[in-house]
Amino acid sequence: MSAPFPSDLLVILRHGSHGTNWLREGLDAALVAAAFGRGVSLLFMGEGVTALLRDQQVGPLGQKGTSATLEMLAMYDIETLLVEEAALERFGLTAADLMLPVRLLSAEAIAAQPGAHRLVLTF
Amino acid sequence: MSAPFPSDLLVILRHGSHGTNWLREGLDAALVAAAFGRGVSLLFMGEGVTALLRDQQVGPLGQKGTSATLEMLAMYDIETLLVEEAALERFGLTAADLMLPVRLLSAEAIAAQPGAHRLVLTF
Amino acid sequence: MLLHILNRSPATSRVYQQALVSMAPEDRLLLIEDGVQGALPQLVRYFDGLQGRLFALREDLVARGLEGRCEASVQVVDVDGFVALTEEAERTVSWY
Amino acid sequence: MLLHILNRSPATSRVYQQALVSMAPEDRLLLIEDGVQGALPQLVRYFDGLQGRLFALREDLVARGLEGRCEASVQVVDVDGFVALTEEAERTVSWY
Amino acid sequence: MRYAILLLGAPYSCQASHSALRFARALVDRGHRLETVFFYHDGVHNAARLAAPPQDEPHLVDAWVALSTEHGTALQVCIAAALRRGLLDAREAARHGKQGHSVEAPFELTGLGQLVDLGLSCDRLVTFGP
Amino acid sequence: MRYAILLLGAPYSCQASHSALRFARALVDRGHRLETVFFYHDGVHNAARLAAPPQDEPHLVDAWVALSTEHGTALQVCIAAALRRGLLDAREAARHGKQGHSVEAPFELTGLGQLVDLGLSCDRLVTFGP
Repeated sequence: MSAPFPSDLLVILRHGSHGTNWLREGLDAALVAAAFGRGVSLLFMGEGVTALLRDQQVGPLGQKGTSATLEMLAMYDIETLLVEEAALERFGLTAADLMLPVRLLSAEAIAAQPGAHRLVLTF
Repeated sequence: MSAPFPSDLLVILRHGSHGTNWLREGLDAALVAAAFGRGVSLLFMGEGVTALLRDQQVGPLGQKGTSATLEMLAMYDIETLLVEEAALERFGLTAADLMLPVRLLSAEAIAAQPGAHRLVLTF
Repeated sequence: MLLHILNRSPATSRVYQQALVSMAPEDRLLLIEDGVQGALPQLVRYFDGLQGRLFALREDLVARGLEGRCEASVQVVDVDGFVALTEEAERTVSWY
Repeated sequence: MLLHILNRSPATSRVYQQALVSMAPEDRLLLIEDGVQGALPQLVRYFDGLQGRLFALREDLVARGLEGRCEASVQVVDVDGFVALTEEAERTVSWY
Repeated sequence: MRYAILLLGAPYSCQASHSALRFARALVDRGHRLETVFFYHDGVHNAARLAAPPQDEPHLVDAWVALSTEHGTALQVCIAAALRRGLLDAREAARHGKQGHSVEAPFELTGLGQLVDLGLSCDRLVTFGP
Repeated sequence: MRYAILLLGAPYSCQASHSALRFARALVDRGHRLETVFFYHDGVHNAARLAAPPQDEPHLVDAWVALSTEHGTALQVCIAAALRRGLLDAREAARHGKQGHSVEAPFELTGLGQLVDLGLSCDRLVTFGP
């Protein structure tokens, strides 16, 4: 990966599953970019941290949710999963509650992310 | 007007003009109800209090805004304009900043409103 | 007695404040959709004063992996119980 | 230097917190649409620490009757100035 | 009891349609009658006859049609909200000089006055917002 | 500079379309080139060819078409987001066995990969959300 950018694309995910379609449409953008060979980092902020909770189920009427998509991230070489640590704490959660290994970021570390990617998409 | 309801319909308006279509579509519901002879009260809460600010203009591309509609309320016999006093304060505004005469409601008075109308619509 | 229905999380939206201000002392509040996040121990404090009148929808908790994480004071109801709550209330008011 | 763009009011949405957390020390913040409410003296405190880096879009202030009500520390720009801000910034990040 | 539902959210954008359908079925199961679902604001997109969701997702437009067929529930769409959002039945399309239409029966375009009547005449009106 | 706009909000529901059009015109006036407007999430509704807004409101679909005609800006609509929301061009309508269509040129249905390419190839990508 060439300096100074750790990866091409930062996708910021700020919504949980089920309540809205933002998480799914944000993940779709990330997967497409990865499929086209771009380096992709995901940053889960605010309510977005709940997207990673274990034991999610299908929604009403069989609405499929996003857990299955999240489990495919590694297959697409999306391995940089960044999580806003303060948001996890706000929900009373820890990294052990999440379905995938993540890197917890302090506020200072988050402020450095948008400048470290060539493109930032917020969902 | 027959007891125990001061009017048939309470329309709660929680958005300002221009940013979204909620205010307009809420006002449309109020006007239609009034045109059909229903008694209508409007309650402006939260950001909705900014809908009543003086000196609003058309938006980008000539988007017409809602001031003209608000000025028609009296013609439709919609004269009960309730305003969340705490919200006005949060924006640093007073009743003198508003384009129409209103009744300021304390939190306690607001809590009594939904129960005092036969139908409550939230926009 | 009215049933107020809230579908947004107090962690992201301030609309819960509007719901609280608009509730009479006997009114009930049901958390649905993303609103069920408010049943988590860290967030339930936003609903102080609603003891015995605060409900959360089971199906939305389950879908989000939150079913086992609710504060005990929140009464969990399924969608059949949601309908029952609307039967018992004179009318409903939705906050979104 | 990046330009962050915020279109929601701090009086209704907590998304301004996400924008603030994500800003590097030299980044700028432009308030547009309902976000311009944040330029009011009562609300500008949410943006403490952005002195000299906080902007608001004139057209959206005018449409809302807020043009004469802004805190003096907020730099008011028209849409041409908005484009200029995007030219000066390496890239933009939108918060909504 | 006689129920009505007011739906303000678009399908495939927020959960409101799912929640409303789930609630609709539950109230019918409890022996109530669902008179009408009224679609307003972005809820009018629930009437989009051309919606083609992925096969592994529920087809929400079809689900409303099935509900209407099974229980005689009226599906009323606010005409003003629909027109500006591109949802026209054949009659409105002709009236506006457009080829083709995007809404068809059992969805019916109607005035907002219907919503107020519904809210005042039914025993319960439950709103699902975005 | 070469600009692209990502539009995520529906017309007649939020200001995003107005803001994006206003910004689009201003950047062209400053001598920049607007390569593409990409419509995603609820922004796909900007391509609704049947939209019939009241005559005293701006016609946003027509405004996009005018922008494209005057400045050669491509109007790209995410196909997956469009299909589930009922926005199909003639080809997709045929492929899904539907009569009629709701999207036409100069709007073009395209893959999400285009958005990523745009974002990485243009000098500036500016997003307008709801």
